[in-house]
Amino acid sequence: MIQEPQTEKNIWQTLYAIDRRWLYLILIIVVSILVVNPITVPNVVDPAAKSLYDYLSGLEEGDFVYIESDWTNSTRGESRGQFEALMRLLMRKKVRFCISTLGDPQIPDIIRPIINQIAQEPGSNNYQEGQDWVMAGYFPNLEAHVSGLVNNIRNAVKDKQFAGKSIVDTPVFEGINDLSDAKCVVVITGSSTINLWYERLRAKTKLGLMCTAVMSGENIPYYVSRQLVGIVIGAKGAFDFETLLAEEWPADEYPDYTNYTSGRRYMSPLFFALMLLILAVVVGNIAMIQLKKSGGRS
Amino acid sequence: MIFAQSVFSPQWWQELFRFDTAEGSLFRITIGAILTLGLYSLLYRENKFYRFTEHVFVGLATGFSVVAIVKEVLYPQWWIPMMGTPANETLGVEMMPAHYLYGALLPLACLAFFVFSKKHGWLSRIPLGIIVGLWAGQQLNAFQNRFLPQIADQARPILPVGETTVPMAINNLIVVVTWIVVLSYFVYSFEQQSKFLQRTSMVGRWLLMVGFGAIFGTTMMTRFVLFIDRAYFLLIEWLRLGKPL
Amino acid sequence: MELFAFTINRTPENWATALLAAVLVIFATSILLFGLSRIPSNMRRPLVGLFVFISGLFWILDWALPRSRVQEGATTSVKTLIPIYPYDYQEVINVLVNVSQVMSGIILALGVLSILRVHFKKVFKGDRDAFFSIVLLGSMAAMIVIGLWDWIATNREAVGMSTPEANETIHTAFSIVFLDMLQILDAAMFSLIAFFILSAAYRAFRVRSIEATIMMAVALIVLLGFIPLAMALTAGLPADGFLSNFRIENMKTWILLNMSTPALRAIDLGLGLGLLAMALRILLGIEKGVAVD
Amino acid sequence: MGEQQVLESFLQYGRYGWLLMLTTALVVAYLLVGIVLARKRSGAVTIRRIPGLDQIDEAVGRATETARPVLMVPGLSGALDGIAVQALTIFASIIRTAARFSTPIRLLNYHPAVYAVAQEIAKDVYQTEGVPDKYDVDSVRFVSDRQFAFAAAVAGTIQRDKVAAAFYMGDFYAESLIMAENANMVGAIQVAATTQFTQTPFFIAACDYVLLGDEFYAASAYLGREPVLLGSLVGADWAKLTFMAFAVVALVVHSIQASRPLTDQDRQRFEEYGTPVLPGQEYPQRNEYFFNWINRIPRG
Repeated sequence: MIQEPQTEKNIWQTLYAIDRRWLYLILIIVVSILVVNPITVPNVVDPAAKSLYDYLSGLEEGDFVYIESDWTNSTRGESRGQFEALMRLLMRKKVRFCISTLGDPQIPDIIRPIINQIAQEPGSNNYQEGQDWVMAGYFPNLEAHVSGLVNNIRNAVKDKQFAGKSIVDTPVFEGINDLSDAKCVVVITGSSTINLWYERLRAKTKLGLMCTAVMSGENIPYYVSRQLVGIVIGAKGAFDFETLLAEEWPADEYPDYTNYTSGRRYMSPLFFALMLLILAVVVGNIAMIQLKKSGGRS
Repeated sequence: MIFAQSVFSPQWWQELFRFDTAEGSLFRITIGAILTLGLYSLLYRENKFYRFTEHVFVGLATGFSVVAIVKEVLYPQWWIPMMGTPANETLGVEMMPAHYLYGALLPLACLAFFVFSKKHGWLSRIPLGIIVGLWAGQQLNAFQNRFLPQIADQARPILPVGETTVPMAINNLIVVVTWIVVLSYFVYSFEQQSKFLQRTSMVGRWLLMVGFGAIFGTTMMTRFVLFIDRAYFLLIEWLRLGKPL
Repeated sequence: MELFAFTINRTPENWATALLAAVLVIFATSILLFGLSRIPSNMRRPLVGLFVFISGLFWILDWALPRSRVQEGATTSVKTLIPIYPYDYQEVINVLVNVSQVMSGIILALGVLSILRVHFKKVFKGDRDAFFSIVLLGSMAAMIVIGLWDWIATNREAVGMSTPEANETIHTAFSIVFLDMLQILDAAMFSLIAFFILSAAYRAFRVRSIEATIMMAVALIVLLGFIPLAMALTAGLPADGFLSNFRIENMKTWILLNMSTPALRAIDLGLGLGLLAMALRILLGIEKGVAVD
Repeated sequence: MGEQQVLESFLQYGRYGWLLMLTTALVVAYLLVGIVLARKRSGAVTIRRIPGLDQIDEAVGRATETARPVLMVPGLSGALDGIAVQALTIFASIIRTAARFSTPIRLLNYHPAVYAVAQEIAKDVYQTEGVPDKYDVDSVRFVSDRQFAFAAAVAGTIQRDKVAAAFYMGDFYAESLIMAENANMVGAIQVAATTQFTQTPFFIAACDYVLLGDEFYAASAYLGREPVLLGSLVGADWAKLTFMAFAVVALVVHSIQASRPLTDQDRQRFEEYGTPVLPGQEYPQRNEYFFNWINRIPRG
């Protein structure tokens, strides 16, 4: 604790060593107001996100994409928006997909309702599990799963069943004999499961990443070295995907289509929270400079 | 209008005290919300409510680890290979022979429990040594596949000829110089007597701060969104103070 | 053939044979390891070193052995050129992954023992926090019972010995403790970081030294580059040409790609080398932490 | 197996031909040679100063004065790995200081196998310091192997025990700030080192001293000055210098190469060895030239 000799602190001293709880309170108030009453904000799409969107959007009907969805409730704020936008795009493009998960055994139970709900939406071509997409479910062993998939995709998922038969016998896996037959592997994750893909995936299969913003720093190098076809970063990335969806299926031509969900919703509280942070940093600096000037503690 | 279903309405309380256990019911959300508030109380200061929540959390988490190990490791990766499974035609499962040698893992791993023994303490090093040895062996593969492609990417054209434009060439030069300068900061054993090397090393530290600043910037976004999502959970899903998505 | 493969072909009837074989192996290994405890103390270090080295060697072979893609009917798989009788090397690797996980799994019991020790001691000594220890032990026990029961119920359903309707209570209980308690607690603790990042930034982002200033400036630019509204500030600048470089999103991207990426790659490479050196020292048995002193 | 398959089996050696494996082997050789040389003439190696490490004794000393415990966390490694072992090696010297001053310690573990090693190391240290009876088995604990439960428990421990010094070494992820800010609240001196460079900025913001990058691996060599550790440090330095030199050479050669057009043979080779080509990008990629050139050597 800083012991100040004089009984009365001036405002700069108070601000310099402000009790952190005041900052916390302001953050809670700002976020609460904007979560309840969100404001619509404009968007400028990130090129790395657009790169993945354009690649996936350019796929033809009936192409196959392998998805690894590793997010849990702990990164729901970012990953859910990304996942929903990805599902909408693939369904509208009629791209077949298979989803597996490495993070947690409960993930299939979390994402299946989301997929089914999106499949009911207009424009989603009434996607059916076992017909247009399959859930390969949970794999406990990250290492073995990724190498297994790379070595022999059919063998790796053949034990997983849909409606009493192996998922590799469903129409989804028709003509898919090797992972390189998949047009892309998309990993949606909030943890470092992506590293194994970099290590194991052979060069011919393309890899796309949807990650939390925190992971972008360490993964952008892989985008630069082209080990990734594109990278969708955090809630902003989800908002980018939603914006691109809305560009391809604009609201006036396709009035019933849902393009925007949590990506846009979380953008305005996020903006004001970040503004608060910048303001706090500025105030802290002014306080420090003022104190230095008045010869207080530096 | 929006308060019709919210915590300020009698319906909300009626619904809560119905103790409906269906997924996504108000009762179940309330359990989660109270625990969330318990953890958030740490922001004010450490208190009994936080301590209670923390102990519930650690208890559940450790319990779940035990369950997960049995469910996902010991049963499928040890018991099943050791005992094998007979063919089941109705389920279309092929026969898996019993690899009974897996049994050896049990006493081997149990040697770790000698860690508390004064006399035979060294035996615990055997299982731990096997685990760490397996990790160490993998590092050659990991190093090769993770880091070398990145070094390879440092080879970029810096001459503005052919398809390389002037800005590209400058950027490429900056990339390589930054990389080399930062790496030079991490050279430990060469006496940094010369002024030049000391300067480079200092600049390397500054450039490193650029990298860290970038991480800080990108991370802040994630962290705030997670809190916003929790605020959404508490205010919209639990208290129903606004319109859901 | 079966003898060399160390396997027993399973039928529904011969489970006892398989179990007996496993128990015999467990018993034999125990005796063997018990014998180890009597070896002279100067042999202990090389022995542990041998275990470490051999387990590492499997993966080093995986690194070095050339492999090929083999077409088998409709599927392609990867095979080592030199098969290690009677398995392909990939199968050896699959077993190794199991070994490490199974052993860590059994050792978890040691961790649980530690928890029980600490908290039972508090309870019996009537510590100030005894109540909270009881809470911890109680929720742990509840989770283990509910989790395992739910798992057994699910397994029985899979083979048709039970129905989901009959196990509804336990499924609901498990989903409450897992989804509505554990997962929510995870998310709540994670989101607390938003507050800590705010107070840490408030203290650290001061123009005190060159380093702190650089870090602050870059962090703020990157931050603004993610915010659509902040981008609107510089949207007046032309979309291409020289001035476009000063648009905030372009500045952000430029910093991330050309400054932060190589800096982080360099630090990562250093870490990778350190890790590799560590791995080598461990394999050669010259690292103090794991070798017997 | 046909000739084609034999050739193809070298697929795993990646897009850069033999160079990839050779480089890894070279790095290994550097490290080994470094160790052998340093063993022969130990003492000849000097390491630059690492500021954070000089503060360890001061931090433990302050804990002794206030009779509050020293907290150590060896990271959140998912298995018993070299990172955790390295962290524990550093902690051994901290525990040694603590044992001398009879300062209470708290070593909180995330992984059960790391816990077992930590238990043994702590016991050994107290034994060699001649105070085995002062060792409390419960001061080295396993907490939980779920990330945020671990973080919650560590935060609680920090606040309740009012730790005087905190050391975070090893693998840390998002929880780094939870621990560091809580320790900051109770006024602890904090020293951190993490192999997850994404967490380093947060430790810089919240801790007093931070070891950057592989200063973490240099730490045990710095503290103990053992020839083996110094040697591998020198080997790693040589590898870094080689990579730097390689980057410069590659830059020059590649720049010259990039100015000439691709031949059909080049294209075919890219096709064959599976270089990823992305839509809207030139084909093949520019930075592949250099390695394309190298690849020619073994395959003639």
